[in-house]
Amino acid sequence: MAEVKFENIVKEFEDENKGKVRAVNDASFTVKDKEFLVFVGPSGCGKTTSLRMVAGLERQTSGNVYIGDRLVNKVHPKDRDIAMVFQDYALYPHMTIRENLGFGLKNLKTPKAEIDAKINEAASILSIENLLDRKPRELSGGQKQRIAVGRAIVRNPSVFLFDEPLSNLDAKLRVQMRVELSELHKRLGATIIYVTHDQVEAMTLGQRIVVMNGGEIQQIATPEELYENPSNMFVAGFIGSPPMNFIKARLDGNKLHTAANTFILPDDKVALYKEYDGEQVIFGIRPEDILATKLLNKQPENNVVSTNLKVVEHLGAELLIYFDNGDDQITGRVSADAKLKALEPVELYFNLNKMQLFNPDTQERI
Amino acid sequence: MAEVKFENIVKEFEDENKGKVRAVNDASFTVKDKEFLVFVGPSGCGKTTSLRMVAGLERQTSGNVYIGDRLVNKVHPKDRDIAMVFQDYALYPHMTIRENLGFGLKNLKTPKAEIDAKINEAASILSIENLLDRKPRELSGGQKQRIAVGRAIVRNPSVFLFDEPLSNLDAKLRVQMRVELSELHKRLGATIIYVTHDQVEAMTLGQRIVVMNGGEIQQIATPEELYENPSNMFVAGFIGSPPMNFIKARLDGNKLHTAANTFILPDDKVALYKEYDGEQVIFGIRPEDILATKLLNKQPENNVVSTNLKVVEHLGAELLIYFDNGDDQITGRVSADAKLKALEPVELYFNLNKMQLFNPDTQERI
Amino acid sequence: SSKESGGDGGKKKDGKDVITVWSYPHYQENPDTDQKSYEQHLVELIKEVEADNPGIEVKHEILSWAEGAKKFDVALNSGNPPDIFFSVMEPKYIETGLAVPLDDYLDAEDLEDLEPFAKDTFTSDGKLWAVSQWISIHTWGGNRAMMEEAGADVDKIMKDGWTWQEFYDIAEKISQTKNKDGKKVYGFATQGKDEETFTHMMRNNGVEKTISEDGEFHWNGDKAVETLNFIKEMMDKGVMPKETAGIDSQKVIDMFSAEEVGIYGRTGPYQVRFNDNRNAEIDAGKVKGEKIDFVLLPFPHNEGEKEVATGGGGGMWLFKQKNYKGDEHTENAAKVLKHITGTKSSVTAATMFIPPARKSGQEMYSDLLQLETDNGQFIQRTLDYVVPGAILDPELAQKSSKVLNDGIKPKYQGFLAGELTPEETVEQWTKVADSVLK
Amino acid sequence: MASTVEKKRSEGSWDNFKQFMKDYGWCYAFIALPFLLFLVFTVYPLITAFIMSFQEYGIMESKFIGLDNYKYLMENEIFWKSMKNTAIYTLGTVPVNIVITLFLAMMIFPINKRSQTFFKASFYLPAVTSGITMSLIWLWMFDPTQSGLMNVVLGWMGFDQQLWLASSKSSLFSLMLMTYIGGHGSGVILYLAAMGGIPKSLYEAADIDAASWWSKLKNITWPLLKPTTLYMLITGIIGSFQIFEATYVMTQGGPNFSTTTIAYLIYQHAFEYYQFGLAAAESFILGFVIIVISVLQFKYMASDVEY
Amino acid sequence: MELKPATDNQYQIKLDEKKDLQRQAIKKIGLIIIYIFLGLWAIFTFVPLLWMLSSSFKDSSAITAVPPELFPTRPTLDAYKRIFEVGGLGRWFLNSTIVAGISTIINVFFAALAGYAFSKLRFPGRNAIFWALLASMMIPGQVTLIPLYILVVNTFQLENTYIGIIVPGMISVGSIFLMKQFMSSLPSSLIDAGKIDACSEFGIFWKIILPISKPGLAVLGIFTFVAQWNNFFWPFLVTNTNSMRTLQVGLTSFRFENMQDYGAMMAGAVCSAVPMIIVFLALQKYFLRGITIGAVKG
Ligand SMILES: Nc1ncnc2c1ncn2[C@@H]1O[C@H](COP(=O)(O)OP(=O)(O)OP(=O)(O)O)[C@@H](O)[C@H]1O
Ligand SMILES: Nc1ncnc2c1ncn2[C@@H]1O[C@H](COP(=O)(O)OP(=O)(O)OP(=O)(O)O)[C@@H](O)[C@H]1O
Ligand SMILES: [Mg+2]
Ligand SMILES: [Mg+2]
Repeated sequence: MAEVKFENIVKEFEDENKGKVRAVNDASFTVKDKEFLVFVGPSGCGKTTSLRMVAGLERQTSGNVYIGDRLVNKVHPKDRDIAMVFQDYALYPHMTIRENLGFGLKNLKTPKAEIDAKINEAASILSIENLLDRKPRELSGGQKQRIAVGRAIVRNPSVFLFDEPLSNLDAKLRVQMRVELSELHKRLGATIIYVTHDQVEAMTLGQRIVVMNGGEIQQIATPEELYENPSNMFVAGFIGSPPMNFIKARLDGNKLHTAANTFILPDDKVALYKEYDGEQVIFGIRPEDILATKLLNKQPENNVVSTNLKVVEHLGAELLIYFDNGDDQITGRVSADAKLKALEPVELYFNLNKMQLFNPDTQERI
Repeated sequence: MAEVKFENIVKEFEDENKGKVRAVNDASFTVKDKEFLVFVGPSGCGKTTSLRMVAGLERQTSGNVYIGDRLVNKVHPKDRDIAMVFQDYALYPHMTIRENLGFGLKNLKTPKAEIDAKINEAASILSIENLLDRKPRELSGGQKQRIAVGRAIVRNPSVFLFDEPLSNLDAKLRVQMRVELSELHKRLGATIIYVTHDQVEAMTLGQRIVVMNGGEIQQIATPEELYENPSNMFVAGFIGSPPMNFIKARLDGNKLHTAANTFILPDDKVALYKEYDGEQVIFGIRPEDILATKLLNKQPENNVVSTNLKVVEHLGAELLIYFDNGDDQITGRVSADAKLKALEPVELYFNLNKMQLFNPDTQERI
Repeated sequence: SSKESGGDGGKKKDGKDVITVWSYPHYQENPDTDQKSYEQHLVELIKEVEADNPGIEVKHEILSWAEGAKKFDVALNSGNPPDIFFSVMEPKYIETGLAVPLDDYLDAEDLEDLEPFAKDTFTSDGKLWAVSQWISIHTWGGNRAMMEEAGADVDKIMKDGWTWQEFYDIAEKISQTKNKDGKKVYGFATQGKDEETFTHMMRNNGVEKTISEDGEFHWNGDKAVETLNFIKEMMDKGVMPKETAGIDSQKVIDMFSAEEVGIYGRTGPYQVRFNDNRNAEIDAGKVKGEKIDFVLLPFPHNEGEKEVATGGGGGMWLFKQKNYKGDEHTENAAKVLKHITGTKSSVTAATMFIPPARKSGQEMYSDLLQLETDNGQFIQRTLDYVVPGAILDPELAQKSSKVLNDGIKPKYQGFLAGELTPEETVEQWTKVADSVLK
Repeated sequence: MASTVEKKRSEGSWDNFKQFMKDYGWCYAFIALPFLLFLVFTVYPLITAFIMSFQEYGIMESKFIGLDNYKYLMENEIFWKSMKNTAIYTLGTVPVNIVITLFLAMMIFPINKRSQTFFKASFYLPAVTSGITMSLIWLWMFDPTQSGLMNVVLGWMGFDQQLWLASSKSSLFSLMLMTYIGGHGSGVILYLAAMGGIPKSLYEAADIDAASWWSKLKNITWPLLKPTTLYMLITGIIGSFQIFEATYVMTQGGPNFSTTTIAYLIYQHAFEYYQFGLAAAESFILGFVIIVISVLQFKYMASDVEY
Repeated sequence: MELKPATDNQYQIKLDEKKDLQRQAIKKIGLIIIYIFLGLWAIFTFVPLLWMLSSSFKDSSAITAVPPELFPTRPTLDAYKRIFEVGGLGRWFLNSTIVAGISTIINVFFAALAGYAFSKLRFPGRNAIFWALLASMMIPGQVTLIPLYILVVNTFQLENTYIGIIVPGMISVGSIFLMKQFMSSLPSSLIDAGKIDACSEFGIFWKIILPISKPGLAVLGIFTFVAQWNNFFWPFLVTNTNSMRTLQVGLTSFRFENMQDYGAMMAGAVCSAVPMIIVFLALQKYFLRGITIGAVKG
């Protein structure tokens, strides 16, 4: 049983200049046994710090951490049955890669043969067989990172902690590693806590995702839930790439007035939002819900905006389009088949079925 | 004028154990004035090394480097009018962030007031105003990286060199930075050479992209070109995420036999490939060209495959689906509206209009 | 391992009372002349005393000259001095309360046998603090050939002494010459590290004591200025090196050996033996250089003043420890001390060509002492009128050494370096003396 | 969970202690043995000496005299003179030698390995010779006659012969000169080791930042060497303030007190006059001065440099 | 992709090449100057030692020759013979090796241990303890000599034993300070990695910190060895038999009251320098390695 639980965790750092810096503020969550939990959040929001508290490398200022049923507040990292991949690799510079990988096992008095077997297995998973006899300083950035992942894999603990393990890998290897990690997770039945800032990683790997900001947990949910029902503007803006568009608007019956346009709400939404009738709101719509009318089989009756595109970016199969709506810049993501060009006029359909509204003051979802 | 030109560049390292290591092999290319050129390639392929040769930090073993009209083989980095963001940040550990940012300008004897103005400007672009008086070791990984970018921005040189500048940033900041870099590029009219392993960055930022592998340039082209006409399997597999599916197949008139299915080629393709009739080929198809038939308005007549999905991953607006075709695992990327589930049977339409064929021996595109 | 000695001597081992002796390596073994080392001589005496007293075991240690005294200082101030220690007169030892006066332990015979000078040297407060081993006469030394070339009657000088003027004339003549390397020769050289030579000259200018027993300072007047002026003139005229301030005694001997100096101070009878050995080595071709006919010279005296020879001597002291080990132990130690300073021990002095403190010893080793030579006769003559340096009660001695260290020595060095005139020098050190002695 | 909270509350101070030991015990274990030795062989003698400084020390018994020793020193001209000499010596040697050392290390750093070894060894060699031997050799070099080596060298350069140690005008400087010429070996080695630890990429970043040779030295090398410099400053100051051997062997404080350092004075009081109380008082005054200076150094120089 | 043969372009290339040549030249000249300067400086520092070396081969008359001979005109091994004839040279060497070797090992080990604790571990009282240690360094040793002597000789009865010689020098605050300074720039994340890798606290020190501190340890090792080897006064105080003397103590027997055997002293100094030079050469290869490079990024 390797459930991990945070209970009202607060972590403050002493900063020489600024006094106390609160890196994590009253965080509570539970990582279920064998769950793959992903932490995302902007840089400096406290992801690494949280992970380090699970590992026992940092002691929380207050609150409790449990691993399994055990209160581990005061348990040494080595007794927590965890393995960790560090954001800055932290490879032992004086050991060869083989020794780096085997170091943990050696400390645990694993028989030599078993260590070798595990190293070879990890090496083949990560395709680093040919690097085993080098020293860390002879490797490129990506190679080092793979070793760091390998060091955790060979340990086979009940909780894995990953701090942005793939951020320096190339796309191909990343996909491959992602699949490997996914399989590893299934095969080992280990609990995994995974810090990343990569959308795709978070969405594909995480069974649940914790979104943090400024030391506070914003939302904990499955990827779909997070995507479809973000609890506030921060989450909505953070999850999804390109991020959700936010447009200042006013609700007026079944109409939504923005600076430049008026949209007609679908009936279910009208019902949903009727309490807020007449109020200022923030209208949120995801780029993929903005469609080029020319690709639609059936031309929509309303919610079509005519505009000039400012910028068009090619993403292979898709285009990212940028245009203005009053003061707000809006991003859309349309199929490359639309063959849109910058500075050309275009008609865009806003699909409001998946729209969201937010309270402009609290930023909470309505 | 800040064109950058590589002419038959070879770079060899002396490795203590392995003798000569050829990191870059006979690379030639030109970065046009004001162009935004992106280098992509797997870890260890020589991207950083190439960039360092432009910077003058590494001297090529043979070949010429030009910046502008100037042969800079023998020009000192500081006289090349470049700025660089290092992969490992290389922040000065003992200086505050403000000092880190201002160091280059101070060396150039820029007046104090101007330095301050530039620092403040860069700080606000990167939203690091509140970090200015800290030391690097007090920052999170992503924060450090932003500082490294800031250091280049304040310098305002005619050529910018970025070595994976965004790899540690969170998605939101990344998009923001991407736009900033894009605008910076336009605003400053600077030539930019940018190393990344991020698909999206490469495709959105690069006016042209250089794909490297094992020290050799595989292809230089615009993002669209690269995506649509990869010159070989390596490029095809490397560009696009998830990568293109490669399926062993045999060409037979207008038919393409794979282990499990037979596909009918569109007419233009039949004409294109007629020389190869009857030969073994590699059939390449991108995940987004595999569509769920249930979402199609018009049901296709052929090229439909019925299969059971092995894995389905949610990516918000899309699903990644994995299934087997003979020995080959195939990945598809379909709209989330299709609501596909793992282990359920499904009908998938292979849109062969954008298919590619490759020579199994040379791996070149046919 | 033997943990007994020095500090914690007196521990019973095999029921024996262990007595520790610390001394210095006065001379080394010389295989060419079959000369034994000092340590070998000492060990012989120790063996004898152990044989006579089965209850006593003697441990000895030969300290190095360089730092031996400091080691003793540490041991003494830790309350753990060795039972027997070789030293010159040091009133500060007496003040610690650990030095044991010897009057009660010596027989009348012994006291009778010791030269009066030797007793005086170690008498303070009316008690005898050490049994002197020898009478170390301070003299000057000269190169007979060079002096005679300058017209000096060396034999007469050795017999009757000479005046400052006579000395100055000879020295000046010598300083006009050059040696065989073509280098300038000095008539006189002496070390400038301390005021020793000046002391000797003051004693021969009618001022016998720097500070008298009643605590009065005597180097405050014209006599001191006159003496300084005499030295100054020698330096000004190039009779004596003007760099004297920076010359140490080793350098003086080196210059003398290289025939760059005709007369130098100070030396002593031991130098005769060194010189003989050196000449022998030159003969044997082991050492390159000129043989020198070395003569001991009396200090010159100022016209109208009495000639005063200065001397001192080292002897064996008896100490008790802070955690007193009992009268029996002290008695045993005294027994050992008596034996190792007995008549036979005079071999030490004689080997070094120094007159032993015991009359019986002088007789026993007369052949070693070569009293018939010119230098030997000079020594015998000098023994008759040599006086010890000032002996003061311990408290005054303490002050005296303060006057010396804080006033006289530094000012004298300043004078030699040409930074102070004779008048200033005397004025300044008098000020220091007054403040210390007030 | 509730029970844990409960338990926590009921924990006695013994349990607190147990937890404290669990958390930090090994930290103390790491310094325990060194610290124990330190207590016995340094602190205990120091305390004894500190007590002595309020006594008129005698072997059989010591007399408490309060602050008399300190008072005496405050009024003693020679004590102040020696303080001044020591201060001049320290100011004249420590910074100069650190600069020389840094300079030498910087010159050695870029050359090839084999030459590096040669020069490191050459500069370090004087350090392997004992202080006494070195002092004797220098005494010979400072021979004030025309045959002294330093005078011969001055002669070549057309200068007048000097008295060196024999003149109160030049004696302290001569002692300082000795340290300028020899004795940088250890510092050079320390600096080289520290330089080896500075990441190369910082210099590359600086190259691109258009930093000149001087700017790199001033803004990167120098600040990143701070931990080493601080060490050398502190130990250098301690060493200089406690300079003894050279004066003892070469000048005995002379001429005319021009080289009387505080440590030599301490020696004199202790071993020539057996005034151990006075010597202890001097030591503690000296120690206090060094501590004050060191605290200031730490304040202005301490900067953790972690790459 | 061909070259534009614009004249100013050619000119620029020439200029750049010239500048590069200049830079290379400056580098080369700089290097030459460096070599010359270092060479001269080495000679400077060498003169005293050269004199020591050459004096050890001189006979007594040549040593005191005026003017001094820098190189002996009639080299002789007499001085060496003399010091070898005096009993105990071998024994002194052995004693010195034992004393310096053991003190060095203990000293370096303790210093590394404490230096690590003071630089990388956080515990209550850390700074206070460190300052207490440091402050003790600032009181000159002369005053603690007597109490220390009483302690070692009177109380612990360690006179004339190896332990007695070694014990006061077993820890040195200076060494701890040096190690603390050195270790403060090691990356802390390696310690974290060690913790995760189930390494005990001591294991982290032993298997991670010590190996990557090799340059610092080597430097401290050589410093300590030399200091202990040259240590004269304390061994002189606490030994009292020839068989327990260390080399430095033994060699003082060549200094006599009214005359010094310079040749023997210098020969002794030369002999005593040899082991230190060997230790130096053995350890120096560790000095320069920036061993942590490649451990972490950023
Ligand atoms: N040792 C420290 N002392 C002071 N402040 C610290 C320390 N470590 C982290 N912080 C601060 O705590 C906050 C959280 O840091 P943390 O490393 O957890 O961020 P993160 O979410 O991992 O960011 P990134 O994605 O950039 O790695 C940041 O503001 C950081 O500056
Ligand atoms: N100084 C060096 N000595 C020896 N080999 C080196 C050196 N620097 C780089 N290499 C080798 O050259 C090759 C190219 O390295 P480079 O750093 O350019 O890779 P990269 O494309 O930037 O990889 P990554 O994406 O992992 O940063 C690698 O195989 C690397 O091991
Ligand atoms: Mg982080
Ligand atoms: Mg790279």
